[in-house]
Amino acid sequence: MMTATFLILAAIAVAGSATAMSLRNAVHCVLALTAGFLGLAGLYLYLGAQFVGLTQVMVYVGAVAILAVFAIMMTHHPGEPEERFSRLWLSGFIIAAAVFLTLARAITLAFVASPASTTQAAAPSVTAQQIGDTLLSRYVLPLEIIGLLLTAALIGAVIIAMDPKDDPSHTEEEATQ
Amino acid sequence: MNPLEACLLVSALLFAVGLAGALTRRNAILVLIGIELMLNAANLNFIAFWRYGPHPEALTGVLFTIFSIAVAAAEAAVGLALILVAYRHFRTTNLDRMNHLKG
Amino acid sequence: MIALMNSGAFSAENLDQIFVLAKHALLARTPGMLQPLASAIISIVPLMIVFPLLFAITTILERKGLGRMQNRYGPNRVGPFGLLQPAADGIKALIKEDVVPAAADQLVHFFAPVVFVAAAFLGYSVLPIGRNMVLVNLNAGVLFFFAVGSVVELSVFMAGWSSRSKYSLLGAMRAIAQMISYEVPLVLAAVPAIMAAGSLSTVDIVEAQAGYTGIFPHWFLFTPWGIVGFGLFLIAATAESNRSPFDLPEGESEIIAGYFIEYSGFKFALFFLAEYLGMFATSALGITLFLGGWSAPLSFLSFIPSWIWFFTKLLALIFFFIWIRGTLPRLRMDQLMGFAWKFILPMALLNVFVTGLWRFLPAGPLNSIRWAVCAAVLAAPCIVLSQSLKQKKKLLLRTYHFAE
Amino acid sequence: MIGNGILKGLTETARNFFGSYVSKDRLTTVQYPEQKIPQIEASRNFPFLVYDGADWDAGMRCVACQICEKECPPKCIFIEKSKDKKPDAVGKAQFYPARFDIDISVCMSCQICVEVCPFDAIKMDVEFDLPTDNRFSGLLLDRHKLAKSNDYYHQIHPTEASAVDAALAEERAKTAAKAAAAPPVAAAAAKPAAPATAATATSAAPQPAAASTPKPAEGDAK
Repeated sequence: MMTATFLILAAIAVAGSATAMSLRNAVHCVLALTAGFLGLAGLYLYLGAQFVGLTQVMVYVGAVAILAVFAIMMTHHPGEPEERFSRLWLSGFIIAAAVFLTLARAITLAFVASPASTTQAAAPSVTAQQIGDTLLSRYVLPLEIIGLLLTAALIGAVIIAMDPKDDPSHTEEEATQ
Repeated sequence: MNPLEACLLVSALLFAVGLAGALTRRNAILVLIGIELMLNAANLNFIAFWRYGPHPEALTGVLFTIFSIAVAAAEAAVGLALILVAYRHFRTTNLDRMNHLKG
Repeated sequence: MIALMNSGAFSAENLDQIFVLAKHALLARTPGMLQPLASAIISIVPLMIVFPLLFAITTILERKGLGRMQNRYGPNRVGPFGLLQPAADGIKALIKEDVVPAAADQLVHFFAPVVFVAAAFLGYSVLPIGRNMVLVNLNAGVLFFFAVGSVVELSVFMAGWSSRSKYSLLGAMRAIAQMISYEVPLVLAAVPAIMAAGSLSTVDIVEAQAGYTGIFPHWFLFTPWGIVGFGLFLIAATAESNRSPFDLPEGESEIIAGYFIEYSGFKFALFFLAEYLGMFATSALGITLFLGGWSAPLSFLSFIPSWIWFFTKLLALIFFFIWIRGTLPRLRMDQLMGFAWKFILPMALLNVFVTGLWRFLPAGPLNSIRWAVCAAVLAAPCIVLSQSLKQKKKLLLRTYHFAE
Repeated sequence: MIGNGILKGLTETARNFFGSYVSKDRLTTVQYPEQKIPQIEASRNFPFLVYDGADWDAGMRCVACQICEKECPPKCIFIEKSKDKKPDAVGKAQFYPARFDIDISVCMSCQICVEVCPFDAIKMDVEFDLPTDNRFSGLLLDRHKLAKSNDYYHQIHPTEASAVDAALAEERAKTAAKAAAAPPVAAAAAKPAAPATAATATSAAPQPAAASTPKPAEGDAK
């Protein structure tokens, strides 16, 4: 059943993402994106996954949005005119619409068999302890791998983005060339 | 309208919006944002299936989403670093102009 | 309220629960259908009144305290002993013309203080102010607090970027860099308390610190990792709320006023309100995590209502922040970042390790050994790290390479 | 020990904070409108014109030589010479300023006008409480507002005032002696001078002014 809160949250999420993809100014896009992410986090909370909703807010709104904004600040080249869409924008929209229609078709077909389920499964209350226990019991290997991956990504991103000028090892090579 | 079906439709819509953005936008950073959106749409699917799936106590959906958020954050960081280096080389983030492969 | 009056039993128990009973009395009166909405409003409204009032009191406390520390009086013109100064400031902020720069981005410029204040207020929903006086008992309360805290950086950027002025952008970038690099240690400094209490919910954390041995409470502060954790938490909290030694983003002497330079009138006052609310929220979280929330410091003092203890501890922490502001000079940007990544973060990680160690070492009679081991494990690296922080290398001759 | 610098700082501010409630002499602030810091003698704010005797108009020492107007760096002095003459502090017939304005919103109280004034007519005042409700005319002080008596001068700068008075008295004595030593020459010079001025005088008023100037000169000399 489509409760009002679900509709509002879904609307915020989709509207935020849609405006994020359509605005001219890149920074406005990122701000609209954060609205979309907040709507999505609301959806997670509505679906009962409290821990995931809060992590989503913390990781995406707190970190990825700021990262994107910093990237925009560093690559903002005031000179060039800011056209929004690349030349072949129409085909892009057509492909996206096609993908959406096929997905929607598949979803509606899958559910045409089962009637609107009246039995409303009670929201399973997930506590942080349960997540912690399963994380460290069944999923301990992925947890360690994720830790490793995040450290690698952290150091990798810094090395990639480091400016060759301040990197001491770089300057000798250029000097010798 | 089954609530699971509603969630799936919303995530499909989000996925389509992200895909449209990724395909049509000219600025490299906004393409990356489009990909982030597609990732988020997938996360929404996981949570929907966990919530309305057969046995939610297994917490697979929730944990998969947590790992997926972590990977997406790492991917965003490295992606933006790559964009910065590309900007430093090409002096523009306009994807249409990054078409020559000279080193 | 009438139910309360005729009960007449103004025992400690009733006084402690006075607000809870008042709320129930009010709720009993509202019609059934409106009950959830009314209970939410009844809880939210006092919060929205008490903490801005505390903000007003703190502005006067701060200016008089700083004055007294510098051998001068501080404001004493408006009202007796200057106590009406916040009212004067408030009216001034309301009357001042709200100048929006022409080149500013109207929408984002308007929404920045709104988001800032909203995020600041949201943080209070999970903080237990008294015995069963918490607005929302979230299972992952502390995580909610930090999630809302991270939204603040975005609003700082919105403010800095939308005013389209070099100083505000510079201030915003400095503020965000500082807030991000101090949010990691803030979360890590909170982790030991969560580990010891075994739950993310703030109410459980306060419960874990209840109880007294003899007259001394079981606060997390009185453990080796608690002292270091609380110290790191306070340092990170000062940096997170852009105060005193870390107030580089709004360094008045350098870049005028940081990210809220292009704001005037009420929006400027909103930024100040949000900043102080952020400071109260983080110090209230510090109280919940390390100082036993609303529990009395000594067992025989627990007849005093719980919310009075919470606010006395909050005022004590506020005075500590003012005291630090009156004493320490401002840190340079590189010192600030170096301090965060080279000293606070390693110490916070070590502190998490020591909390684990503390948990698995035998308690009971061998407690003093546990204390000694943990204290040693913490003290040695602390000294080594601080030595490495001292600038050993001689500063090179300053070579000016102009815009090459 | 690490952090002992911070601890020392904290104890210092704590001692100030609690000490200020204990001993009041720690607090050095002066509550301005109620209490005032005693005036240091060498302090200065805006210039004023000194006049001797009771009547500010006649006793004004200024002879409108306009040196100060020329010397003033921010050009905030404006003088209009008078047509007729009046005896100055020393008794010699001199012009006097019909109009003497100082724009104290421009004046930077650099005291150059005082240094260049040959007649000690302009001195620096110490009055700094000069709020006015009108930004332009309120801050443009005319001759009347600028004129202040010599004993006020003694009040604010006693040593300097007495030195100036001593110099003036000596000068008066010198001119009196000169006037006494050469009265016959002066009388002869005065007679031909008088008709000459009568002949050249164009405006109607020279007769009384010319007549009035010689008489007080003799009076002073006796």
